[in-house]
Amino acid sequence: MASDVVLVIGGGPAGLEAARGAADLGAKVVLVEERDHLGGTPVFERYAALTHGFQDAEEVMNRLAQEVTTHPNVQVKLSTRVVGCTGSKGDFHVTLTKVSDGASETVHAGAIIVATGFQHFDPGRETQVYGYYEYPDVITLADAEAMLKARKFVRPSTGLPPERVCFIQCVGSRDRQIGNEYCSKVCCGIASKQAIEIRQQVPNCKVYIFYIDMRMYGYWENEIYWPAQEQYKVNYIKGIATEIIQKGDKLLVRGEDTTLGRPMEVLMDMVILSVGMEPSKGTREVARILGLKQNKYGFIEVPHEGVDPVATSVPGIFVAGAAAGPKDLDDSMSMAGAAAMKAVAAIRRAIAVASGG
Amino acid sequence: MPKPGLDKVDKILEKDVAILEGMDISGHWNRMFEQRVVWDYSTEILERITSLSGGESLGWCYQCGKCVPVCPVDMVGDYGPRKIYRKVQLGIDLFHDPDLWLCTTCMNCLRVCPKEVNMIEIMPAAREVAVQDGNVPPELQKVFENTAKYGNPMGESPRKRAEWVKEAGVPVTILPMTPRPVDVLWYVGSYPSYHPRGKDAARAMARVFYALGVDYAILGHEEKEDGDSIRLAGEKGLFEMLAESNIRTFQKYSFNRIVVTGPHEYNAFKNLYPQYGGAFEILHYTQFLAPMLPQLQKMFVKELPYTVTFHDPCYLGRHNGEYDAPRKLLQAIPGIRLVEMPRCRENGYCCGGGGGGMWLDGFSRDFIRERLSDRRVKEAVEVGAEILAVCCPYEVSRFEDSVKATGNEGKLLVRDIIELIDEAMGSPKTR
Amino acid sequence: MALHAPPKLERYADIPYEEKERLFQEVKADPRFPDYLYGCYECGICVAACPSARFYDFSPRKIAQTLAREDVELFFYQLNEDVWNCSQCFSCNRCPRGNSPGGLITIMREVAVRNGLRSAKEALEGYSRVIYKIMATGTQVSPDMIQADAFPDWGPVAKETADNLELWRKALPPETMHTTSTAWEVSEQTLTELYLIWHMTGVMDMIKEVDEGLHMILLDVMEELLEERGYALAE
Amino acid sequence: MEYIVLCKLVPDLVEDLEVNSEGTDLDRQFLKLVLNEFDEHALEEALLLKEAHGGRVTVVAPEADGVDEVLYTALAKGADRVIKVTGLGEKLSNKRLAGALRNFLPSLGFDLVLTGVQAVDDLDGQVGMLLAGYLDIPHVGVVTGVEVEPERKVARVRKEYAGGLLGEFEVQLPVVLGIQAARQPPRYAPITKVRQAMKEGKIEAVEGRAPLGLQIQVRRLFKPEATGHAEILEGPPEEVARRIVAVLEERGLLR
Amino acid sequence: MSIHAKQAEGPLGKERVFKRDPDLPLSEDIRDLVFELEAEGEWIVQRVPEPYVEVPRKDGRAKKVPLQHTWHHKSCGQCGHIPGYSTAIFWLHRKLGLEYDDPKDQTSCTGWNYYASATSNAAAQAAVAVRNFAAAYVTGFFPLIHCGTSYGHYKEVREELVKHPELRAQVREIMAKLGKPLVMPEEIVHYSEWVYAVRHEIAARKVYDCREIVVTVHPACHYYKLVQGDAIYDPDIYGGQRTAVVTAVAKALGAQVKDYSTWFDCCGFGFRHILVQRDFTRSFAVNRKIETMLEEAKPDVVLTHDTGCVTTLDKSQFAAQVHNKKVGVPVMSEAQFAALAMGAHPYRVCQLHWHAADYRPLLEKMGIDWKEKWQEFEEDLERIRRGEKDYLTWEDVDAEIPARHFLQVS
Repeated sequence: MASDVVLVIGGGPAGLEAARGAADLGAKVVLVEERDHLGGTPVFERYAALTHGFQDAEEVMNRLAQEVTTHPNVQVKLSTRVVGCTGSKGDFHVTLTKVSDGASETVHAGAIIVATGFQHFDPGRETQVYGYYEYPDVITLADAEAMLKARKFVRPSTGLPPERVCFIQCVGSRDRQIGNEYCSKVCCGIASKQAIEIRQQVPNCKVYIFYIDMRMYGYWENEIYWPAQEQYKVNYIKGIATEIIQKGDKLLVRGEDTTLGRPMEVLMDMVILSVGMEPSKGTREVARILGLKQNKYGFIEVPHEGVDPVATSVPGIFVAGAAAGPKDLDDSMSMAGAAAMKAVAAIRRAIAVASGG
Repeated sequence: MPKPGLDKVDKILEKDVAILEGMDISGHWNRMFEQRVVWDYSTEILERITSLSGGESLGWCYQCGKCVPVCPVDMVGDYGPRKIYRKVQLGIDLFHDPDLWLCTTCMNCLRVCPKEVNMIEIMPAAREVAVQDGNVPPELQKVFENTAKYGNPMGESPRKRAEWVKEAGVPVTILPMTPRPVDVLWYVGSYPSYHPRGKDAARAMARVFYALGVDYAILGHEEKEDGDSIRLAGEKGLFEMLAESNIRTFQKYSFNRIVVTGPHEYNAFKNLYPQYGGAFEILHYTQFLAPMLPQLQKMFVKELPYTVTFHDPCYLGRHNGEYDAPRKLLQAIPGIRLVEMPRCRENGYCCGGGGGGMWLDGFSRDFIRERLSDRRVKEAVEVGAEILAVCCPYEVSRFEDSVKATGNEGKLLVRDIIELIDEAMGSPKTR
Repeated sequence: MALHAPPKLERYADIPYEEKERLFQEVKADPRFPDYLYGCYECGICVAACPSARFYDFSPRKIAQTLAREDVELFFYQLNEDVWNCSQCFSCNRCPRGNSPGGLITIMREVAVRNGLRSAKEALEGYSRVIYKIMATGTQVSPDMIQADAFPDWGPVAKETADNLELWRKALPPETMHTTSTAWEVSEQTLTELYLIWHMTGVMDMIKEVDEGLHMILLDVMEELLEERGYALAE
Repeated sequence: MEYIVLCKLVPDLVEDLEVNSEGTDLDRQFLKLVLNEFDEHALEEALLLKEAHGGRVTVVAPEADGVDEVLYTALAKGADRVIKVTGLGEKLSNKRLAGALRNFLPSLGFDLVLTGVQAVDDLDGQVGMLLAGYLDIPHVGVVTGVEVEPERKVARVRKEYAGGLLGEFEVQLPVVLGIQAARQPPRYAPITKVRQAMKEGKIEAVEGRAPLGLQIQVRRLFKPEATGHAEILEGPPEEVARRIVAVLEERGLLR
Repeated sequence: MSIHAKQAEGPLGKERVFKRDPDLPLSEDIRDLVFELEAEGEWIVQRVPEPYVEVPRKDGRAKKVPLQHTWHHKSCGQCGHIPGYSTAIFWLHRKLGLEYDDPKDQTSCTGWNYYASATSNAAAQAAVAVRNFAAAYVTGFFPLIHCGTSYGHYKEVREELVKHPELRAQVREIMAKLGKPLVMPEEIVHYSEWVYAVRHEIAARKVYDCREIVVTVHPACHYYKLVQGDAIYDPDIYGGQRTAVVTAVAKALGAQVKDYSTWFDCCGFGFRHILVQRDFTRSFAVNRKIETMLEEAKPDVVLTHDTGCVTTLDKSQFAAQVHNKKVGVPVMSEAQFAALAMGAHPYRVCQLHWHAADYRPLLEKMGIDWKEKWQEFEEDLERIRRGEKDYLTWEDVDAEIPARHFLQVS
């Protein structure tokens, strides 16, 4: 029997937007989120301003969550995990359990939207390079977001504002040895955005960005990169770092200045690793439970990407956001809209077929 | 030990005689090298330059490298607009670096720069700081002093500015001597007034104007160097003094428009003098003559059966967008076959004379492999030209030197367009 | 500080392009080549890790780029001048693209040696004694090679060891190490096997290309032992 | 340290020099006056000394056409005080000038007086020597380098002798030095600084008082008669070489 | 100066201890391929003999390190001028009562020559390696490799043999001619991994207090940069972010390990350079390593685990004094240092008189009376000189070992 329910897995930006979209189109939506709050990684990791747009991440996410939780067609299940799934397009039976007490229930859904997102690359996997687990003043983009959001951008080792900070791009991305050959798409923009925020919050701090190539998409170029360089005097230097090691109370960053063709060794107060995206644990787990094909990196495969960017290998199951690979917020939201439309269309068609229409 | 690699190290430490604990480790036995490492990125110099009025855009460079293949100096040396940014980013003091004086402000980098890093403004701004600090290459200092004292970079007597007139063969009105309203004020310029080959062009111009019946006059000893190249070389104060003086002089007389011999004057009068209260209608002589071609053509009496190539002056072409007027004139001259060099019009190669380069040949010799004008002359020879036609007074002397330096004497002649016109009109002074 | 020094390519202007191309193809044909070169995006990680780049105008990145871009002229320059600056520490193996510039240099050096390039001969001048030791004895730096006059920069200890060599070697508890002309004692059977390997893998031909004298001396030593042990050297 | 630099304006050789109708002086109608080149070096040396040891540079020049501009330029270059000596008239002998200076320089107070070794208009080189004589202090001329030790109140000066010899002297301050060349070429005064000096700087005027003594009379000023001329050989190198040989043979210079 | 994992608390109180995500797929394990080839009858895989210790690898897997029945692949660089390097390794085995073989049927891996001169090729290098493996195999003892380069090079050879069937075929043909089997050990094990594996047993037997000894560690490039996956990385050492060998041993002995900013740098050996371009080697060893260590850590001793590194860092110091460089710190292997701490004779066992930089202050700081020890050694030499003894023997040295006892594997 066909169900008119759209199950959305994941309460981050893509999940919320998919739920809102499907609900607005008149479908009944069940939104499942493993954490005890909505808003996904931007809220959980305490992002500061959104990359591109510079609005407050928490405010934007809360507004979106508010619309979803108050929507009459949406039922939100927090602290809930997906543990099993049977059935097929139009007629899925998905088992959920409560994280707290293990109580389980089944949702009957006509279509599923997976929006389980990404996690930041763990710089410890790239050993002997960046010393994230050795030096407190080596932090990641996510750590920096939280500090900038708290408006307390200081050296963790001293609690004092830094005088020289650098970003190192492509940490965990574009690296055959790590196994992540892909570009994580957003880190160049985020680093530049954070560089601006650092210059705003700590005006005396010099900021450097060591990069292979600055991958700025569309308006990120003129909205983020150029102002960072031209207005905020962020120094961009081609060549990323090979290793970071403590020297006195500073960090010695060693790389090559590639346009100069000489090794460089410069002292920094803080180093921010521009860590890329990997599929979240939830993405990998849900893909396994739902039987979705994953690509070699663990992201959910989209067989007809380009012309059908939200379809997975299983009919009736759609994907939105970074669960399908590195995505920026704009892409995630657009995908979520498309997935909502596709999911609602799928259940209507299934119901029509079931009712012999 | 053999010596491989010694030409690849920055600095060698080696004590000729060293005996330690009874061991003789003289010479290569104690040889060591210094590291070739970038230790710091000091932003001080970059901040200093970008805080100058005109210097802001240096900080915009994102190292795309589009400027490198079009920079005329980069082609013959280690200088390049992109590299300037890198040097400064490395904390190298541009104010004391030879690179400060190598840019000819030819504007080809700005033409292609996606971020509009404007060397035409950055360089004069940075040079101005150097000049204020008294840090000027000696030959340029001499030019500044000459110009300040005498109103011309050569340090010639101002009284002799109109001496060339005596051999023009036609009457020339000198306004201070016979003031009267005229249609055209011809601003002759320093090189056509004093340089032997410049004077040739000046006389040719006088004859052509005379033949055309142009109602014109010159300023004689009241004319002073326009100052544009002085400004670009960093002596803005001197430029302002010259501008004020020239404007005062212009305002003393009644005329409809100013015709200039040179592109640098054209640029100064057209684009800068208005800021100092002197807005006039300005025409480069090629622009003045081109519309008169029907009249001119009737006067051509001699065929000039030569293959001619034309060198676009940076300050007429790229800086002011005029590429056609000189070509129209050349093509109208009977017998001339105009061929283009690969680098022409918007991508024309610089003769090396702009932005103060005219007076820095001695200085830049140590930093470039080949003079820009030498390279340009070779390009002209390569396209099979017998005559290299020019219309900037800097160029005749530069290129004639280069013709000699590159061993092309007898193969290539350098002529101002006005000289060719004059010759085609049957001037008594022939080649 | 020069921002980039143009390579001194003109030094090799006399060598025909075809010859450069042939050597380039020989490098590319090595079976290890595809494992050592994927592509280069100029991140500079290899140079930062490179000891030679600290002192020499030498760059593993440029080696990888030159090969990837198939710049035959620059390749030939590097084949003659750069490869011998490499320290072969393989710090450059940290390449995020999976390249091994050090490995590429290994291949290039082998090609330089196999083709008897003058630069290879020059680079290996003074090194033949070591090659002789390894080929002939199976051990590399024997204690008798550290002679005071060749190592004054190592201080008085080099002289002291040389002076007391025989005695000090006897004062080593491991019995394999009492020798002075080899690092340790190697049985004749072991040596025989080693010589056979040299012959069967074409290593002797490579030696011949860079040092004919050494080649002859080695052949003498080897032939004697091999004949004694009943192996005839195939021609 | 107090440095006094004596400056004098001389005819600019850029303009053709014409002799007046009486044949006793230059025709001054078109004459342009410029700072004597050696005096420029004296000023440079003083400025270098001030930069090294601190102190004050005072420039003193007799009034002449264009002297204001010269003094403002000195201010722009870094002089601290400029003084114009007035009332000495146009035809001023060195002796009168030295006499006038002697009368008021001591009131300024000084450690070193630097003056150009000579002026191109008279080639006498007398002012410094006369002044030192009047004041009974040491004088060294044809100096090409000066160092001072303010604590010991001495100066070490260098001069060049013919035959490539260099002499170095130590002399007690105060002293008068005749400078032939400063240690570096005279610096450039950017026009903005000169203009600023014109706006903000102050030229002090001092009435010169000097006894009229015996004067030297100019008998005749004239241009030398040309005694020969150069011939420029033109043509291909071989041809030029042939003609050089022919000329040399002609003159009996070849054997 | 180094702040290690546990101190390194993240901003805003985030925990900063690296834990490998068990769900993440591991990269390919060459050992699986080695066994596959064995299953296909391509070669024989020599198993790590029991008892072995499992130690953590860089790639998150475990590596088997044999405790005894080891075939000691000596280093052709050590024996010539730092013979205490291998002697100390043997001594540690004897002291711990672990059986080993010091073979004569062994050649250099010839890697030094290969990397220095390239007068060799992949086939020759593979054949030499496999010949040595076969020589070990027939003794029943498992290869334990003394040299960092041999270790790295053999792993490189293993990769090439696995990847290139034609190379395997060529080597097989050569081995047939030599009458030897085609053998590949299950693990390629460096001696420093063995020292790491027995570090606690060593520490339990130390007789000198090392707490005041400041140590800097130089890891050998060919140990952890050339074929990287199976070097030892221990979560307790540098937070698992750098190789743990050597450092773990020094720490177990109670010494103060200090960090310095050129830790990851090579020593400057350069293969060819150490012999014919020592200007470069000296520049690198002194400017990049010794001087930096002295400025930042003031070590009493530099410990490393490769013969080339010991040589380079030790011998390069002398001539640099001419240029007023900061030098003057002894360099030795962690095996020599461990042996010293366990009471080994500084001359009979550790053979420190072959070293160039002054080691005596270190001995004094450890409480070892080097004058007395040198006197003893001089007497040994005198006996040999007089012909009373042919050689100094293990018996002479073992006499110092109180009693033979076998190691309890925990």
